[in-house]
Amino acid sequence: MAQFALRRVLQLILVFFVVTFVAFASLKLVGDPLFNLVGVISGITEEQCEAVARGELEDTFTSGGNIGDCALIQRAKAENHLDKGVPQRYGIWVINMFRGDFGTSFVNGDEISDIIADRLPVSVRLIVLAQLIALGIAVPWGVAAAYRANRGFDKVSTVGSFALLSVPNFALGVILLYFFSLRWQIFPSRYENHGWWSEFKALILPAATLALGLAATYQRLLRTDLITTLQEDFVHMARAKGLSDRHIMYRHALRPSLFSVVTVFGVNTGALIGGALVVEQIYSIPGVGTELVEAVLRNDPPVVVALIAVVAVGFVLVNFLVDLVYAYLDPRVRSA
Amino acid sequence: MPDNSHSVKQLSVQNLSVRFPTVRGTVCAVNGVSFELSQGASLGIVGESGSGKSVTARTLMNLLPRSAEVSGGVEFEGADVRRLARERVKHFWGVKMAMIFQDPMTSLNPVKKCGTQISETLRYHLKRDRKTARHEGIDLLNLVGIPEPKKRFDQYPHELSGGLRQRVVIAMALACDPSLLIADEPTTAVDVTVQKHLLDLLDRLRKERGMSLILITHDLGVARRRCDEIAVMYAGRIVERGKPEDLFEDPRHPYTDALLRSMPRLNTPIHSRLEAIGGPPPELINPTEQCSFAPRCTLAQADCLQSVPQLSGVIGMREIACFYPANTKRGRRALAKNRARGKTAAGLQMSARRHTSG
Amino acid sequence: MNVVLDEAEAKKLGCIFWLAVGWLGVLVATTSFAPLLPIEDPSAIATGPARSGPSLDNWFGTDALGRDVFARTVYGARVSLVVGFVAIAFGMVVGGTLGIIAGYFKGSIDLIVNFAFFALLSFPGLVLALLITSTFDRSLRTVSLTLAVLAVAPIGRLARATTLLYGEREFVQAARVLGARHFRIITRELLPVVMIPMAALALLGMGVAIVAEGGLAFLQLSVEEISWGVIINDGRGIRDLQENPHVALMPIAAMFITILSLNFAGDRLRDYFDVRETAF
Amino acid sequence: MKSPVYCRAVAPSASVLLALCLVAAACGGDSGSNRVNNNDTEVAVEESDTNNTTSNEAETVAPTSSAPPLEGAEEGTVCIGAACEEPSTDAEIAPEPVRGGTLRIAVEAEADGLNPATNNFAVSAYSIGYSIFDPLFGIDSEGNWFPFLAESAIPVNDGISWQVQVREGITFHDGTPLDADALIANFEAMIGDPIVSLALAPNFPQENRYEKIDDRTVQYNLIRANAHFPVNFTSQLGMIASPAWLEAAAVDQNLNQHPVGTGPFVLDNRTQDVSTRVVKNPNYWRGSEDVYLDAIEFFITTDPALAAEQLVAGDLDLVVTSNADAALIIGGSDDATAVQNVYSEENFVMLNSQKAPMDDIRVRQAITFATDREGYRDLITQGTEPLADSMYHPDLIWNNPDVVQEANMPERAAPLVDAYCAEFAQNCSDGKVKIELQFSGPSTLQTRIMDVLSAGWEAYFEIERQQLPQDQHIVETALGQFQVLTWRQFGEADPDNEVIWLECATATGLIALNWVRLCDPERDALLFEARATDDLDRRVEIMQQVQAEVNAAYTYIFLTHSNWTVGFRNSVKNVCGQTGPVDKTLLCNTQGRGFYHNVWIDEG
Repeated sequence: MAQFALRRVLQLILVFFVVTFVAFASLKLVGDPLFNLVGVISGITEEQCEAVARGELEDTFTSGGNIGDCALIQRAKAENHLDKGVPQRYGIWVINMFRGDFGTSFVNGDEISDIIADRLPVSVRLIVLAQLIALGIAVPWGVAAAYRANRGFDKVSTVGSFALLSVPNFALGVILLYFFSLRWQIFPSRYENHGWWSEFKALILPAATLALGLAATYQRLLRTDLITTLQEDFVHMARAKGLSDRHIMYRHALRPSLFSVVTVFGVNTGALIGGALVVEQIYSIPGVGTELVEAVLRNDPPVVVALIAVVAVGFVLVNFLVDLVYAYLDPRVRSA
Repeated sequence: MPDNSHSVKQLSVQNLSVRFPTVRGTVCAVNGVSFELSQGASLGIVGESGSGKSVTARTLMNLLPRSAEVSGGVEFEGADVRRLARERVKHFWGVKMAMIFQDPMTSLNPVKKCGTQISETLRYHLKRDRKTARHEGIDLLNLVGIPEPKKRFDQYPHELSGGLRQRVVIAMALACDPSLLIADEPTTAVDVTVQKHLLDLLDRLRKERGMSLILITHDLGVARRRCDEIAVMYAGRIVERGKPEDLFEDPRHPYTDALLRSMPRLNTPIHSRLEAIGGPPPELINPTEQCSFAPRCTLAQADCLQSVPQLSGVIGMREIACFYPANTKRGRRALAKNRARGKTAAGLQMSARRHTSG
Repeated sequence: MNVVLDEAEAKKLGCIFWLAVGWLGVLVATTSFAPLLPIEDPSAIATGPARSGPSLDNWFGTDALGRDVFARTVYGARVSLVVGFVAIAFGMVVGGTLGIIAGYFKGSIDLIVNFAFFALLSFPGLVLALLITSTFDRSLRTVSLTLAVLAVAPIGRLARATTLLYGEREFVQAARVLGARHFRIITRELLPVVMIPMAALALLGMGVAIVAEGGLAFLQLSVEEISWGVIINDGRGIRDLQENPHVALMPIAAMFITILSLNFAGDRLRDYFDVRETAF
Repeated sequence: MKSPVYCRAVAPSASVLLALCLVAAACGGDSGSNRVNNNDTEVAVEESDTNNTTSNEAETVAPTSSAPPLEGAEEGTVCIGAACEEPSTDAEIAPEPVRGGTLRIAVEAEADGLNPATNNFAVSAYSIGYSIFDPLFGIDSEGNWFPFLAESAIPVNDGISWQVQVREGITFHDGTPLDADALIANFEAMIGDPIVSLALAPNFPQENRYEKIDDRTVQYNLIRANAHFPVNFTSQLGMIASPAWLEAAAVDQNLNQHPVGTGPFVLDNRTQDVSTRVVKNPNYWRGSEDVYLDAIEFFITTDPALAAEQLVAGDLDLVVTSNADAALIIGGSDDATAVQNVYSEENFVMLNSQKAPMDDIRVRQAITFATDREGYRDLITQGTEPLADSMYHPDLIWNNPDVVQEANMPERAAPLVDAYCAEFAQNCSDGKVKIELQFSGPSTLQTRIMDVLSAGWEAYFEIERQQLPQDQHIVETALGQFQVLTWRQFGEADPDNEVIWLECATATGLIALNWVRLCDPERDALLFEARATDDLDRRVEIMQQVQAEVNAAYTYIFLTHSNWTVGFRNSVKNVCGQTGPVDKTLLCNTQGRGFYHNVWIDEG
């Protein structure tokens, strides 16, 4: 177990470095973050600056003028290490990171640690709610389908689950928002957080949007595994003990059938931390996904990298948790 | 204590048939099986896989899949078992009637503690509270001869050896003190040494508790010492039934005979070949009206292919279903006839090396 | 609780499979020959009154600019299918190769490849796509390759797992003992068995890629050409949904049926070859 | 639908002037616009042609020359909905206000900061900004400036200098007193900011820009005479922030999120990209009883149509938008009222006169003739915006009705294109002129606009679209790195404020606010003459001449007059009855820059 944990920690660290470095390197390619630091004058090239210095070119603004715009650009670059190469900047970033300094946004000067503290909990709550709804639907559904495998209900539910799997979540999101919030006004159309109840209400629709597809996925996996499990001897044994079908399905067959679901659950949870962005976008939820998209599109590299790091770490951590859940589900894993 | 006398009829199975409709046709797993069992007696049901012995047991235990079509009557201690099944009566199976399965490795839920699996029955059927159930569970483990029962109670199945696991399974089955225990190949998956211990245990428990036992096995040897009576099944029918001594000394059905020949014995010469039963396994899907063993039977004659021989009394408790019983004159004649032809009426080649059953 | 599963049933592809394949076939045929069909120019504005419902002239109605939604849906299918196909083909070639190599040779190669897959998976997919499309361009090529990169890890993991499974089987061991070269073992022995689950996953993955393209379009970062995602995004404004929901709903329906077909086909195929549903 | 991000990225960087254009251009009709000057004239004004209509009581206040430029104002401001009957401009007659409650307002984009000296204020920032900061001068419902935080403003030296005196006894939320030093600190902060100063610096000399006259009076020295100087300080430039906070914010950028002003509301809390909440200032200098609301909550809702739906659904109280979908949704609801205003900026296509092929007037003419304006109006604005013929709405006195936009005459484009291509074959292909159409995106609306415009042009032009992120779009526009794009500006109530986009001084250099980079010294002379004079007739004469010249240069293809809509639930009262000091009612619906302290909510 200790070795296992150690390997996981090593993996975590490696993933962290690989992912953040890739993000760093690719962000170098994304636009010019200078714009957010100095504004339109960011478009002035170095050649032009040199020409201004030599007196060959007029300064940026002919009347009134801001003499020294070029100096301003240089200063902004230096202050934010934009004049350095990717490895160097990455090094600086990592060192600051481990000092607990995530840096500040180029756009609004917000502390990135504050942004994460604001955004992450919302996303986590959304994902947890979505997963709970998904499992809440998928488990009874999967059990019911497997209980009478290949019979009427199972056949209908197979079609149903495929249908759910095939609805793009953005389409579902728009449709649910349109009907449940705007037309019927059952749920608020806008994210709000005046206490947990208002937030819960605001998160139900987006969570449901995410959950329906997930539920179908889980149902398929659970059904398949349950059908396999139901052919196990211990299930016959349990029946021979005179236990009710219900008792057997939930107390005996369910747990050993959860492996695939748990695996996918882990992968999904990780992916959802940053991947729920379309749904977050539709419902204007101030989560990590929304902020990531915004940060990418507004050229705010420190925020993008920090959030990608958060997502990657979250992914690894969740998968670590999934391993622990395996151990809970199957005592044989514990002793292995 | 229940009445220990064998005379009280406890279980009666009348003309039981089980069919499974499938895409390829109807599988006739059990065809008109009848037998009775007295209180405290033990019955061995012997047959190869697919002979319908397990399906019979599962019918008794209401373990058949929903698709199964069952006919015939099963009466247990005066109750119509099939009606109980239809009415989804609780606290009957596992309480009055219990069953243990072949493989202790798989018949225990790997993700639940052994103790939980035992006490679960107590709590479910007898509504014991957690603590009482635990005590009784540990007592049961003790009863089936598991050392350190308290420790074992909290262990997972994978932490136990095969023998111990089967003891746990037995303890589980015994939890509610059933009056009939069905053991489906209880020793197949364990070592020979363990096998004996387990059979002894079952025997002891049966006697101590006045419990009836149906021992299902493919191994005639296992059934021999432990049963008051043995029924040999083939292709969903009982083909021969009798006391173990009679059966072993004087097998009448060619199938029983062949089974015995395929069994290693102390008195067979060390290097002699054990006989495998030749021919194709029985056709269970849409079987034709004939003796189902006929295609493999060295004694098979034309009339074996015309109709199904019914189980009928020979002497005393003994019953067989055969037109040309082995070790009888009719049988010997039939064999000689086939041998002369070089093949049986069903077309089975009479191998030269084959020992005769004449 | 079925003890006896009907195996015969599982071994048929069934009419649903053929229905699904049929739809995909019709779709591919229609979109391939779209320019030859008597339909409107998908980007011509004011082919009919703006925001009008389905009619004989405009089967799927018109959008806010009076463009013919049917023509757009047909042409949109081209892009969506190409994106889905390219993404999965690339994912199969790259992911499959890496996965098989990793699963076959094991050891440090496996460690590295598997880690790479894991790292790829831990990168939020749409964000990666977002980074790439906002960095480079929004050409069909870039978007397809972006989604292809996302397909590498899941397909690769499946290939690796399958290879690990079969690598221990007798036929592979036998080939090894007989002194066959690695390349030969991989291509002759492993590839055929690994291809089956991969093909099933590829069908499902194509659906995922098509949806992902839609997701990108939702963030307005998908292709500049007309794709289903682009049409849906164009028609998903609140007022468009009220006044002319068909603009979004028609391509959504087309997408839905297509993905449903891919899912069914993939699933039946997987059942047919007895592949367990995998976590991807 | 707009995604949230795009408008937002703009805000921090562009100058105030840039911002107004850039938001207009980049977010097109789906985002708010921002303007330096507030003396818009969309609200009905009784006097139509009298000069020097000063209604200010304070005798020290200089007469304004911003004459009411409307002739028949009623058409410009339209009210749709149940709440229309209510007297909207006169708080005195209105029923007794209900005090308390929280007003929920949707704003389309987040402000990156709320520091008037360093952040660029778009509509959303104005909405929040005016609740926290009072401006030095306000614009009354008749379109005239009046002193707000200022006590008076007096021109000296024929208007080359202005003396501004602030009121006595006002303190900022942090307790700092408002005095001459505070004005100077604000001015210094703005002129020192590389971005905000772009809007300020051109009017001031390099040296000696101001003098402190006494504790409450500052004299501003201009570069040339300006008869209408105070209107410059009705906007962001007039918002006066606590000098102590300005100083601190210069060091800690994060303080820009926690503004300190003198306004009727105090910042309560603010979550970037989600919401900002301000609560009633109990010590407001004009008396806290004049502030009816307990609090205002501003929500970022980047999709105007969604915001409109949320308004209808009751999840919001007030929405300000120039989006056609949103306007139609609000207009179609019984639960909401819309106040619309079409005397705003013009939507137009902009042609860079310094870039081939647009440097050739024949090409500019050809593309103008080929433009399908009706298509734009019908498909893009869905009829919510009237066609624009020039930089002036026909209702404005500045407008010369003879100046008409020439468009939808493609037959006239063909010979011009042929002639051009014969001469410059390298800029043509297949007899079509190759042009680059730049737009900001991703944006559904912008793409639709490009689709509609391209449909008209395609016969004569080979169009290569270039979609740029909004910031890059602005940079390239400011640097003159574009050929064709859509933009939104003009429509200023006082045309003096349009000088900066037309004068030669801003037509060259690296960054040009005269985006089309067309310099005409004669036009400059006219513009400065108009700036210096109080004679309305002369000004009208000059501006009509300028208007004709602008159209004749074919650098702008005017499409429509933008339509600003303030939508609010019927329970929201007195939206147009906001008062300033000295019994002035503030101009309503000035392109989204609202004051809300006298709004109340009456659910009954």
